[in-house]
Amino acid sequence: QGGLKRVRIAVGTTNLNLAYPWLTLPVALGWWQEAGYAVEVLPVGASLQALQQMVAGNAEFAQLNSSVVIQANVQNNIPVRAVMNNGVIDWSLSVLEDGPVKTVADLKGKTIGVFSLATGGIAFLRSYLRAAGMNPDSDVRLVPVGLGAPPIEALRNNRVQALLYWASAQAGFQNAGLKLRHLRGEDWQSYPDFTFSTLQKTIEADPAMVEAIARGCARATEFVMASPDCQRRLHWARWPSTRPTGADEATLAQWDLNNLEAQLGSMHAAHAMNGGQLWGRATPEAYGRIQTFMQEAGLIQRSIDPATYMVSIPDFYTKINNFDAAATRALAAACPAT
Amino acid sequence: MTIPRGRLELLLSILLFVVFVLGWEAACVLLEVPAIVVPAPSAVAVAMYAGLASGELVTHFWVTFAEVLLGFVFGAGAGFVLGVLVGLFPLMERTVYPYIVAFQTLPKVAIAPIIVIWFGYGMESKVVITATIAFFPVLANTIVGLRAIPREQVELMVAFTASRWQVFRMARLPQALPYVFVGLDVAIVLSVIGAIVGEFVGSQAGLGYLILQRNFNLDMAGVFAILIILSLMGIGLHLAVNAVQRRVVFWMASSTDRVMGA
Amino acid sequence: MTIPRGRLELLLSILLFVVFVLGWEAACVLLEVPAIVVPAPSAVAVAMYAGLASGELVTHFWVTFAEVLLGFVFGAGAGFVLGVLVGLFPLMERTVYPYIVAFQTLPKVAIAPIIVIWFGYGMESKVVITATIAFFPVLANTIVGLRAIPREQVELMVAFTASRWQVFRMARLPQALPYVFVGLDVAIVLSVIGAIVGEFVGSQAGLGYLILQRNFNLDMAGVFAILIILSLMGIGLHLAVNAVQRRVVFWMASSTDRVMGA
Amino acid sequence: MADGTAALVQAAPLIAARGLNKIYPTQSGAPVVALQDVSFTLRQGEFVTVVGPSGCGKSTLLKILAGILRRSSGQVTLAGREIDGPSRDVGVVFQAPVLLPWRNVLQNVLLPIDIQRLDRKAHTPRARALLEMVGLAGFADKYPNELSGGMQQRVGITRALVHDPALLLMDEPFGALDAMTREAMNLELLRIWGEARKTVMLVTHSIPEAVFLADRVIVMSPRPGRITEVIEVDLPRPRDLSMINSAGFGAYVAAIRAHFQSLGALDA
Amino acid sequence: MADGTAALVQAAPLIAARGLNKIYPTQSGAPVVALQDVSFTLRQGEFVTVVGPSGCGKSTLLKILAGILRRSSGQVTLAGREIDGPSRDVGVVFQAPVLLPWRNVLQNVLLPIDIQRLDRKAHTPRARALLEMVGLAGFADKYPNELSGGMQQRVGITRALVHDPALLLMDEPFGALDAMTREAMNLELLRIWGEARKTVMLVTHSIPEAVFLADRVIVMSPRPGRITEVIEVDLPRPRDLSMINSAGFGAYVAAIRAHFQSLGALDA
Ligand SMILES: Nc1ncnc2c1ncn2[C@@H]1O[C@H](COP(=O)(O)OP(=O)(O)OP(=O)(O)O)[C@@H](O)[C@H]1O
Ligand SMILES: Nc1ncnc2c1ncn2[C@@H]1O[C@H](COP(=O)(O)OP(=O)(O)OP(=O)(O)O)[C@@H](O)[C@H]1O
Ligand SMILES: [Mg+2]
Ligand SMILES: [Mg+2]
Repeated sequence: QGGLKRVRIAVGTTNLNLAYPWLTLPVALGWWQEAGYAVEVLPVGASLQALQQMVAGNAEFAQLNSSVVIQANVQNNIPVRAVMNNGVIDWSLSVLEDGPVKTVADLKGKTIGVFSLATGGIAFLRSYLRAAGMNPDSDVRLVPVGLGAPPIEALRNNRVQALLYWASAQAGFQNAGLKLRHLRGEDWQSYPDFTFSTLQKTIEADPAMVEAIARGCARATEFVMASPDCQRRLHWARWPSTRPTGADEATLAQWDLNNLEAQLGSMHAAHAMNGGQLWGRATPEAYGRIQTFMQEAGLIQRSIDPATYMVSIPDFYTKINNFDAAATRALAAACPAT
Repeated sequence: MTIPRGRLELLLSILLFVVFVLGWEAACVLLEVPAIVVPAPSAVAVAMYAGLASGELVTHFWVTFAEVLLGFVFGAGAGFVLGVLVGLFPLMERTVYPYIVAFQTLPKVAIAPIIVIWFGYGMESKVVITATIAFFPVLANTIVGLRAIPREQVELMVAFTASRWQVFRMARLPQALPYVFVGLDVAIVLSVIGAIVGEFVGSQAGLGYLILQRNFNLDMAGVFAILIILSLMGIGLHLAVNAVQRRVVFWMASSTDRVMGA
Repeated sequence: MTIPRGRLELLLSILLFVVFVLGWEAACVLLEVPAIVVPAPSAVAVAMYAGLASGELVTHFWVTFAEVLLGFVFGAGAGFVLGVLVGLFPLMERTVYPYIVAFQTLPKVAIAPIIVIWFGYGMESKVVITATIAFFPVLANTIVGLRAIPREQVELMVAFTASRWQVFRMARLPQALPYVFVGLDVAIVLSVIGAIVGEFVGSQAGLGYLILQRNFNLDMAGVFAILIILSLMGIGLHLAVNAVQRRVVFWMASSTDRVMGA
Repeated sequence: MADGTAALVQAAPLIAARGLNKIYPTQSGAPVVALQDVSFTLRQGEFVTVVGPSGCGKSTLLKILAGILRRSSGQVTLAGREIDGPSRDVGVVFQAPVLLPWRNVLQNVLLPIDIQRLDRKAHTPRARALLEMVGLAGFADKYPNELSGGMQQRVGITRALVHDPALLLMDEPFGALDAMTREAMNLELLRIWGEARKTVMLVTHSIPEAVFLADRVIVMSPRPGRITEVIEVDLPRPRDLSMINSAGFGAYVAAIRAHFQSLGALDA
Repeated sequence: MADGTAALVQAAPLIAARGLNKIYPTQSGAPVVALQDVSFTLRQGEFVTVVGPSGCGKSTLLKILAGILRRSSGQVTLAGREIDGPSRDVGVVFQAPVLLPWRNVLQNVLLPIDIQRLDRKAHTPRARALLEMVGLAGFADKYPNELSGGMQQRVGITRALVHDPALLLMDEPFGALDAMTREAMNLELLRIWGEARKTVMLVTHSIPEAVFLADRVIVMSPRPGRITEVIEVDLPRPRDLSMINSAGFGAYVAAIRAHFQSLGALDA
């Protein structure tokens, strides 16, 4: 890969499956390579680890939850910048479709399963309950049930009456056969979440690189929106070990598509929230909202100017959306064989 | 040497500690290790003080400590008993032991969800996870220790019509104790890890829970304060095991080192 | 008994396996254990076949196997060398050993990011994590083993003007080997876990990585197929360590059990 | 395993061995023939000593009689029953003391009592008396590694006597004792044997000792161990040290010595 | 630690002990006085034997001279230098054989060669010759647990001789050997001593053996061990077994025996 500039993206997940199309498609289709960059996309566990790797200089970009971006700036004085906003808070409460819980009010006295007690959704849940006139400390009980089988079993066995999880996890529950009804606060989707981020010094040192990488992300978003199933096929081909196993091909494809759709829903919501024009656009308003929410929830002690979170390149989102959208959509429709 | 040995050791130990802390602080400053990765010891000290003063660290300490102790007792106990059974019935070694090894190689993190489903979200599941980790070193050491008896001692016991069980209790077992105690030492240290891993999987209290909590808040100094408490817990338990060992295996004490010139 | 002992053991072992698998299948059916928690052995067998046929399990197996072996070699090696140093310089025991215990009680998951930062995302960091886990049992066993020498042997060596190093090499070390090998046995089993934990922290290949994938997709039969492979790996490595042990510590072989009536 | 209470009373011969063979496998491959076609009987109440060059199989023979070593072929009976394990009414002194390091002297002596689930309290006075007899009264609470070689051996002797067994199998019990202590112990042993009518088989490398103690002396050849001579010692009992200077005694010693020498002193 | 090549040549006395005391601590608390005010000298080329009741401190004394046990007080010099560790030119035979179980017989014999980094190849013929001398020619490749007690002890003797040391410290080296082997070994030892002009200090519990071998016999009292008598043995050299029947020999034996008896045979 002589001559290519090395770029590493640390992703806050253990499982780099097809739900990160803006990061994986440019690799699968060689776009970044054409632009002169050898990009590695590395699953490193969770947002904190991704941030650590980036701050330690082991990655130029990190895919983070918005709360981590805010905390890093406010609490830890780390100048993290939101290069792109790839999603909104897509958490929801899920209850059995034919169960007794129909509205938020029915949650009183119930037990809610969460991934862990240190998870982002809880702050939203608390404000949601408070808005519904409940005391989140006494009216519901939270139990940490992790991921995988335990939450499913817990809901099935009525050990919990609701599950508080993010969208792709909820998609997984449904794939496992749960018939679910979703409850979420009306405001939840007005907060940005998934953030493709970098450090201020990276932007200053190599704005062209940041722009090029982000352009790939934006173009990939265009592509996947046009043909989710092509993303699935490309991803499966490029990262065969991430494809699900344990059922017949059609079912597996459907499961993964369900998963991807959950993510695309969140991406769409972010797109709409941020003006509906430019893929990946991040706005000081949106990050200001989440910052305010976090301060009110006691997650941070002070606020900073929301503009601080932004990338300081003029017309950045216009620049990164400067690609042939029609051609990209056509490519997606044709779905290049690999 | 005019300094008595105990003093020298203490001095060296303290010196080492000071060097370590200063080196750490220096590394943080000079190598510009980001605080989000490794916080400076001064920051950790502040976090430690805050945690202790508020009592937060103390309450969670006791939860984890209880899990560690209970898990250790059950795990080490089971390991010892099974080791004894294998020692008494050699047939078990070839038949059952491979299954134990098989079970032992299962990553606890992978089977933790099953344990959580069976034992609930409370302390029980953490104790069980801890026990499964503490178990194996004790088992392996017990088995080999029980085999380490010199042939003459077995002959002696048998000549006086000792039953298999008596040979075990009066000769094999005391002979195995030095081994068993190494197993316990390894097990107690693994128990601390076990309890934390258990709490990572899902918990409502304990130092592992607090680590998750502080991780979520990007409070690395706070996390390191907990890690230091865990280390102290490990050292304390290790010293306790050693103290018991010295009392129980009294006949092995020291004498060896007094050969002149050795 | 007319059946030779080796045969009997094999028979029993197989019987146990059959009973175990049948019991498992029966439990799944009768107790209605949901497949998402514990899949039936038949489903696991299917997943195993699929994984082996596609070659997927095989490629990831080799990645993990390499990590386990390398981590074991480095970790056990370091544990042995440090154990030897502590054995040679008793001063180290009281001064350095507590720090080792402290380090050992740190949950690897908590310090994994630091290891990843220093050693990168590739195999190196997994090898290091494995090594940190494999290290301690060997260390603890080596230290105690080196102390297990009878006083008379030290006197003998010293009387013939053996240096401290010669006493170590010619008497303490052989005497310690049975202990060291228990440590190695525990370490090899922990190495398997270590590599998986390392892969859980963040990786792109290996059986641990595959477990995460399949867990995420709730393919429990697939996960169990991997767990079985891990178990087989553990048993295989354990048997390998034992085979080496029998050759190296030849003078302890068997003889003990031949006391009549014992 | 254990014969339980199988009494060793009556029924002469107490021990009968016929065509006993013992072959040891070794790590270097070549097996060692330790005993070859050994036959003898031991009558109830008899005191038999065994002499033979080092390595001729004396200890091997004793271990087979004690029921802790399997013979390769041949027959041995104890009180008429095939030996297939140790018996309760036997006291064994090993060539090496073999004390348990975590038991103090008294506890080591009481080991057979503990093993045979006899009353520890009731036997402690006897244990102490025996310790006194062997000159270790002040060492009851010392640990084995705090004793001299000879003291350890004396603990081993005491241990074999503590449960008052009818048959004593003793493998060079006085080998590590000085001449005076040894003579005193010889007399004590004869006294105990005479008073309690025990049967004793004792291996020794002192020919005078063998003659002094025995009704019969069994002489073994160098490896492969065979019995080449059984000498009846027809000296009056009770015996005391003055007898050593008697002509009859000297004759026995000389005879055995001569026989011995004819076999070749050193084995190769 | 090791004296290195510190030659033990010339300069009589080779060993000089003055006011030696040894007190052992014990686990039960009460310390044991093993040696009390022991003083003696050992001249270059001398053959001294030590007799004394079991537990009187003979092994303790030898270990102090071997430089492996620290004295509690007093002075000992070897070739004029304070003893503060073992010396290369010394060969030690322990009371128990102490063989390393992972070394076969030949390797055990060669241990001093290995320790002193001498040429193994060059010394192997000597080791084999010595093994032949002690009757173990066929056992070079056997392991210690495959040997009888007496055979193990002979390996220990061979090991002490293999590096041809000028000073031999031997703690009851022939205790586990039968009478014939023992006599043969006595003669061999005298031959080696006479030919190579070694200095020997040998502990024995056989008074005849002590007289037969020695220039001087040191008699020790029961614990606390003191030297109560040093007897010059003025018998002609070279000696052979026939001397044992001489009147002079008998007189020495009787004298030591009498002295011994006056001390009380058994310690308490
Ligand atoms: N465990 C063993 N394995 C192999 N060979 C053995 C074993 N024990 C003894 N032998 C061999 O059997 C022979 C007889 O040994 P045994 O101990 O019976 O002799 P012994 O007459 O008691 O000799 P000693 O007087 O030296 O004690 C010896 O040649 C010895 O090498
Ligand atoms: N390591 C020790 N700890 C405590 N006491 C000891 C130790 N070694 C020896 N003793 C005591 O010192 C005294 C002298 O022991 P030593 O071994 O020197 O006697 P010895 O003359 O060699 O006796 P023996 O002829 O029985 O071998 C004994 O009373 C013994 O109890
Ligand atoms: Mg013998
Ligand atoms: Mg002694």
